[in-house]
Amino acid sequence: MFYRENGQFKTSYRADQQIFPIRQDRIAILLMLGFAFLVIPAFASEYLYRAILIPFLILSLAAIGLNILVGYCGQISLGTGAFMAVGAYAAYNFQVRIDGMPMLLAMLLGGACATAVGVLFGIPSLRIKGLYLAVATLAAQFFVDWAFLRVAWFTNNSSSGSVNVSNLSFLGIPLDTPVAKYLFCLDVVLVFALLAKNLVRGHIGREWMAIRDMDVAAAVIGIRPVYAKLSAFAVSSFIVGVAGAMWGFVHLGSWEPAAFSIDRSFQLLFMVIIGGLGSIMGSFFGAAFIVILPIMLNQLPALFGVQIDTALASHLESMIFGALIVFFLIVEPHGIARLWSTAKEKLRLWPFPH
Amino acid sequence: APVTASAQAAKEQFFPVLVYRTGAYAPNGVPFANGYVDYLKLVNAQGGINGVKLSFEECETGYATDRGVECYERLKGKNGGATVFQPLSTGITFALTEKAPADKIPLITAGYGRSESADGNVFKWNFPLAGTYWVAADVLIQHLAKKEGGFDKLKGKKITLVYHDSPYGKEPIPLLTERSKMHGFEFSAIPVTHPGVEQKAAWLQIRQSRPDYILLWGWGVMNSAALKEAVATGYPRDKMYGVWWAAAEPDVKDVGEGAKGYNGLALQHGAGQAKVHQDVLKLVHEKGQGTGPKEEVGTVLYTRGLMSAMLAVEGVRRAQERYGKGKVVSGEQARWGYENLALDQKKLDALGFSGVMRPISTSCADHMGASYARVHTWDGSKWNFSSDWFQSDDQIIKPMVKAAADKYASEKKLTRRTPEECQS
Amino acid sequence: MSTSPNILLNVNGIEVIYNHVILVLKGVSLQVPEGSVVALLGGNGAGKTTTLRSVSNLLAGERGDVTKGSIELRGERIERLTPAQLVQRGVIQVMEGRHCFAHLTIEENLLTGAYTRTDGKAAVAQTLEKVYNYFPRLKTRRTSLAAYTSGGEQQMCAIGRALMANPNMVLLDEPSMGLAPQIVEEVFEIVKDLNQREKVTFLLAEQNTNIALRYADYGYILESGRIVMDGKAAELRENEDVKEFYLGTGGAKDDSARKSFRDVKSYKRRKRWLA
Amino acid sequence: MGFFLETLFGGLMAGMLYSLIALGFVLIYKASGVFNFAQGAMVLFAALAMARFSQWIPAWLGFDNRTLGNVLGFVAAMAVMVAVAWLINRLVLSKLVNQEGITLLMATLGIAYFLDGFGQTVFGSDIYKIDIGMPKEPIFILDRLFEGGLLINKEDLYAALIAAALVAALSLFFQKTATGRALRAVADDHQAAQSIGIPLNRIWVIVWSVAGFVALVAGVIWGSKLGVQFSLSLVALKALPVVILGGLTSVPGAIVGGLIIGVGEKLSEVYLGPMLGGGIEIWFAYVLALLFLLVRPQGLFGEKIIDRV
Amino acid sequence: MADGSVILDVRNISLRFGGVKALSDISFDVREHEVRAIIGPNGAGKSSMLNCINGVYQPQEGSISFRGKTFKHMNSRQVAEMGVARTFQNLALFKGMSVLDNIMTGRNLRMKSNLFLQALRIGPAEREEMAHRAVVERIIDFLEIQAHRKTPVGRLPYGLQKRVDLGRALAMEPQVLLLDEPMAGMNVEEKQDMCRFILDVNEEFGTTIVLIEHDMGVVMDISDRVVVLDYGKKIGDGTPDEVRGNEDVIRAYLGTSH
Ligand SMILES: Nc1ncnc2c1ncn2[C@@H]1O[C@H](COP(=O)(O)OP(=O)(O)OP(=O)(O)O)[C@@H](O)[C@H]1O
Ligand SMILES: Nc1ncnc2c1ncn2[C@@H]1O[C@H](COP(=O)(O)OP(=O)(O)OP(=O)(O)O)[C@@H](O)[C@H]1O
Ligand SMILES: [Mg+2]
Ligand SMILES: [Mg+2]
Repeated sequence: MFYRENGQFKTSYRADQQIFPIRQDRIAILLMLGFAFLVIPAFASEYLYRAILIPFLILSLAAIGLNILVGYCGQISLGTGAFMAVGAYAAYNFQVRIDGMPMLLAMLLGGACATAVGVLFGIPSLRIKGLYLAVATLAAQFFVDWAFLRVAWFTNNSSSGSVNVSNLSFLGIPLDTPVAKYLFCLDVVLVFALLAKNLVRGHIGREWMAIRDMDVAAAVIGIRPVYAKLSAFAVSSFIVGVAGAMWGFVHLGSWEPAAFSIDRSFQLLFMVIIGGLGSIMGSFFGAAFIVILPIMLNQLPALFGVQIDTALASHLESMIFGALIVFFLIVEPHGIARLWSTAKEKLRLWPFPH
Repeated sequence: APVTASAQAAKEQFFPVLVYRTGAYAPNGVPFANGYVDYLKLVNAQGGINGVKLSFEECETGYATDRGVECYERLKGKNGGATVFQPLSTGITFALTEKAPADKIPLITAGYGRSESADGNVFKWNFPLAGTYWVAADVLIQHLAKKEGGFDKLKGKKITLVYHDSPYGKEPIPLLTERSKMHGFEFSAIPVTHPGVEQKAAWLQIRQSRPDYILLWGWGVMNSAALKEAVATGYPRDKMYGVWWAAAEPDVKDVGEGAKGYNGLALQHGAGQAKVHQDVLKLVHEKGQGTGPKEEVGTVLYTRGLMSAMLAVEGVRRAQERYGKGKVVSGEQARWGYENLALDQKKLDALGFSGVMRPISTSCADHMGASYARVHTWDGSKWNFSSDWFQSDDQIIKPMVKAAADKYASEKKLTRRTPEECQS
Repeated sequence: MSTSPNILLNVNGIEVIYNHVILVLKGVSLQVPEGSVVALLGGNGAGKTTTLRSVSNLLAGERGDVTKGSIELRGERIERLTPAQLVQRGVIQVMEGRHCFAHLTIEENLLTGAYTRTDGKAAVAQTLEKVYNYFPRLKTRRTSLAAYTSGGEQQMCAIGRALMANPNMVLLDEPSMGLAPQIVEEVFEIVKDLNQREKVTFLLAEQNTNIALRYADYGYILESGRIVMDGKAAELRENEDVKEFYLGTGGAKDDSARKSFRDVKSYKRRKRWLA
Repeated sequence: MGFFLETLFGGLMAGMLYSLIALGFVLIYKASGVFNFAQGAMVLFAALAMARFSQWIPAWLGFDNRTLGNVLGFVAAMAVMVAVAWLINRLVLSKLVNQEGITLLMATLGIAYFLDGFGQTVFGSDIYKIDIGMPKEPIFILDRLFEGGLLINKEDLYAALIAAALVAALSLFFQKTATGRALRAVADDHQAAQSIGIPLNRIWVIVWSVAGFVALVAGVIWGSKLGVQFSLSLVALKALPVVILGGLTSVPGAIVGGLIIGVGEKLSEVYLGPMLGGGIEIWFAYVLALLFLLVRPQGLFGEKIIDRV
Repeated sequence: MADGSVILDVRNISLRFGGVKALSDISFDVREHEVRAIIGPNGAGKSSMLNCINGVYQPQEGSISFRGKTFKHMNSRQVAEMGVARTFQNLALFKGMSVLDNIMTGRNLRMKSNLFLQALRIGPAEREEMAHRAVVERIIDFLEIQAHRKTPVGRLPYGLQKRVDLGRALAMEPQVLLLDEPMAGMNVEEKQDMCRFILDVNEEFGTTIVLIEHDMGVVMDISDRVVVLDYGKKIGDGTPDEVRGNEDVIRAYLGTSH
């Protein structure tokens, strides 16, 4: 009843091309932003920040990056962890090797390095497609893992291969409290989400989707597969690289290549698929689902006062997690974002469905 | 088995327990966790620490850093605040090293973690009690020298390190490089990628270069896989020496006969029964509260769990001496306890650890407290000690620790503690 | 509604919803007598394909659902059967848009059509010969991968593949699409031939109203998910509305007098039987 | 020279073992278009079942005969795998007919999580032993030609023979039988396959059962080599480059790919590794596969990737 | 109308796939502004011919010249830039995109703002987007698919998808429009509409049209000249009436009924 677009007429294309053309959506988004910026800082606990909100935000960002590649451009990648790692280690090197390097700049430069590596590993995509490409991207994953373990220069000659950063600050504000970190992540993620959204609804985004849906036809209407694919790899790895730098700098503080292992790559792929391929919003849904679900499952027994063995609990967690993923895929193969828009469609028709 | 004996009253000392009972490293993680928890139960059965009962809660990390961090965040403020964390993973240790100072919670990494964290003046919250990997590597070289009949006999020998390709596996390399320069043995290192099931290439290389000794820095399945490859390529097991994490029952159990003659370090303790084991059996297992199977009590990793828990508890007991007996201490107060541990033989005897380990005494500057280890050998069915105690050579390790700690301090813009600051 | 014995297929007031929200069929009923050829006509998006899919139970893969009504085959409810079970009962669908198995050769494609048959290799080989006789073009392309054949060849392959199952009822979705005129004639001759000689029943959805009504016994016209008209094919051909909208010969006396495509000046507003 | 041959041989043997796992991938992909990431989990699950049943059954029935225990254990484990196949089809695949490849891939990852958790809950997460009497000690041949002889692992040799036999049988099945043809049809187009009466569900149960059987064999061989524990599920990662190199749809490709990858990675590790600091074999395998793909995007023997307008 | 200069000249094209000769030595030309039909039985090589022009297939022999410039091989991008647009026989729409976006892709060649401007979506990028949107809206009106603007094309019925396909090609504002069976799967009324669209494009914008179609009524009515292919060979070329009278063509394709 209340979710209607009746009476909202668009008088210009500009109005029609807003990100949220329906007024109710805009209000909802404003409310959510208000919640994120004002309400959460008012009550969230340190645990909530550090264990849930910050990882959620950073992984959302990485998922947005991956979604551009997989969801929009249709190039499945299992090497996301590697690009995150490049972002993190590159940012680290900029930070320790150049005095007075602002943290944000280091992160962006880290993203730039990830872009370079991403484009390099994207080159095979011009020839290799689909699952073959997916598996081939694991080359990036394993190579990068190896390189950061083996080449001491990358880790500033740390004997163990583990690196750490400290004294983070952003525009002169020290990022030492969880709230500060959270707000920093929130800002960065929102800015990137907006930029990404603009890209995917611009003509470059349409090129990506065209390549994804039917590359021969795309070529015939004048889209260059080289440019489209490599630009998707570039943009995607840039965002993923920045997310990697944030994961290292803001979330972990100290890390080793294992923080960006193949498990991370799979985790991100889960996020974009469960969240919804080809949907920026979906990346957030997916990240929320994948970050929060295991933690919740893990704590559920304790919450109900049931005492079960740790091993059993985590086996159960893994089982339920797996089952839920399958369940979601069955309910909506196109992800939570689609579920969301179907729900909205229903709501629009409610209470007279047909 | 119950996981949480959670605090009903706040008058309990809370010990978070980071474990990994699942995943690739579960076979090694489980006995350690069982030992750790059993010891806490034992202390409770014996009346707590001066009457203060212990509460504890397990959290599964799966040996993954981000899960470990989440566990840390989840548990650090629970039940009146965590006393001390023991991550049991080098990766998690690195991550928590960054977080613990801000939260004022000490980290015990008995027999693992970063070697330079023995320097308590820089690593104010880390306690690599009872030995680091540099100690381990040093002791192994000493042992080999002794076997060969002196350090000079090492000259020209080939020693190969087969290591888990992670910060854990890489820790001993600086020390071994140092030693090889000193004694002129040929040192080489072969990495094995996680989880270490596929080692054929490594062992082909070994078969070609035929090193005189192999040092094994593996964890989990990598150890047994290495032994099996040694069998398959005919490398003599008695020339193989594992670090103390590569010399427990799960590592050799399913290699069986093939592992006969394989040597490993004992981190102070080996396998076997001591009074503390009897106590656990009597006061915990017989009450039906044992965490794992009875047969496990006395195995290497189980005992290490006991020992680690004991160190955690004794630090609190020591802290109570200063901050009030019978009172729950905070993490910060506990740290004082860990920094001033004085576990002499008498105390150890009283605790039932006689024969298990040597005395440990820490200080502000020395967060390790002891640097002894010995070698034990698998006879096909059990581990037997096969050497006497070695103490690592401070002359080598001290400067290395200092240099590495200084580098860390300068990166993090930390200042060394002065002796005055130590008093507080 | 009782089913008289010679009614093979009885579709009774079905509603179909895609994706839980899009209502496409709004109560479609139709009957196909045994041994007849029934045509289902209607514009783009009228719901012809959807109707056929709900009979052959191929809706699930499209995330569609029959939410109301019933479908009976020889009096047996078939909504719950799997497509494979339907094929065993002799009902087979030729899908719109060809759907050949891209990585199989033309001949392998045809042979998979005989998957459900149990009457032995020789009989299958015989049917294969028959199909090759119907479509000689397929025989010359038998060893090439289906994906590399032309659109029309694929269409022939799809029809031939269905015939390989020796069906007693075929649901044909736009058989004429993409076929050259004489092949279209041939396809309908095949339909007639099978119908008369082997008593195969056909339900065909077709845009080429002209030819469809020439070969069919009975026709249904579908608009926006509803049946708006039905009747004997011959009668439909004479209906003025049908002439105007589906045959393009509105107002004229016979086929030859249809208006040139060049001369149709304004876009027509389609007259709706139901607003 | 002797060392080179030894490395080569070691690589070939390792490669055969990878092939065995790769085979499971190929089988399911070829027959349903699903890239089954759960194959690793299935190997672990099967091996756990085998290890435990071959212990439990003698204990339950009160006899003490290793061979009989192993046989019964194998049969029981196979029964479990069939049940798993049936459940996977029933609860997952039949509900995902006609969905895109990547969705199905994710579903198999979900299955992998489930199986990992479930397997360890039921069978435990310790190290278990499978002892089918594989010889562990090496033999040395040609010691007259080379100093110290050429080392050959009997265990590997047996494993390789078993893998080869399996591959031969499966290749024949796919190319020569009507069911094989139907399976390939399903992989191309679920819906069209349904429309001509191929019963997807039955077919999938069969295929997954066969994949379960292959997983069981792989699990037994790997398990008897390494001991049965969680890491076994990770050997799947070693099989992935094999699968794409050989071609996702080619059974013989799995073998050839396995041999190339096995040899390639061992030679690279042994000869190149020391220069680069070691540990390169895993990425080298992938890079090798990548290079092959640049020349042949569908792998050595894979079906051509078709894009036509 | 049919007397314009030659815009597209196909010379001696031969195309083989392994043993299959899809085209052998085909030559024909297309004059500016005309409607040129290609007909022939199934598998004659009609679509392959278009694919050669588009650079999807590379013929082994022959050349194609466009406005006097001769190419041995065509490159898809170049062809598009020269103003050749195309629709497809087996619908090659971008399934995951809305109708609007599908048609917008047709404008891509003309959209110049770079990645950064697009990400920020300020100034020129925004203006460019709006300007092209306006063009696309006109096409949408023209094809009468306003109601489906935001619908993902995968959900549209076949006939509308064909229309969107045409819309995408029109959005390129091509000089030459290649249509591969645009009317397959349509009923008479819809075909009439489609013919009207095609003729309008041809007349109003002066677009040259190459049309493949099996409906002889349509071909004979709207085309200026017809090429007839039969299994890779050209067997006829001329005005509809000439072709209709050609013996070879009757035998190979038309049959007796026409
Ligand atoms: N998978 C689907 N999801 C959503 N809507 C669908 C789907 N398939 C069809 N529809 C909708 O159902 C309606 C009827 O489609 P259907 O394909 O049955 O029409 P048709 O009569 O066969 O048309 P055509 O002659 O063009 O093939 C259309 O409006 C279409 O948009
Ligand atoms: N990529 C390819 N590989 C192999 N053969 C091909 C390929 N493309 C086309 N062919 C063959 O070339 C011939 C001509 O095909 P084409 O698609 O051009 O026919 P067409 O005239 O468009 O027929 P239709 O009217 O049925 O669409 C066919 O026999 C086809 O099998
Ligand atoms: Mg249809
Ligand atoms: Mg064609």
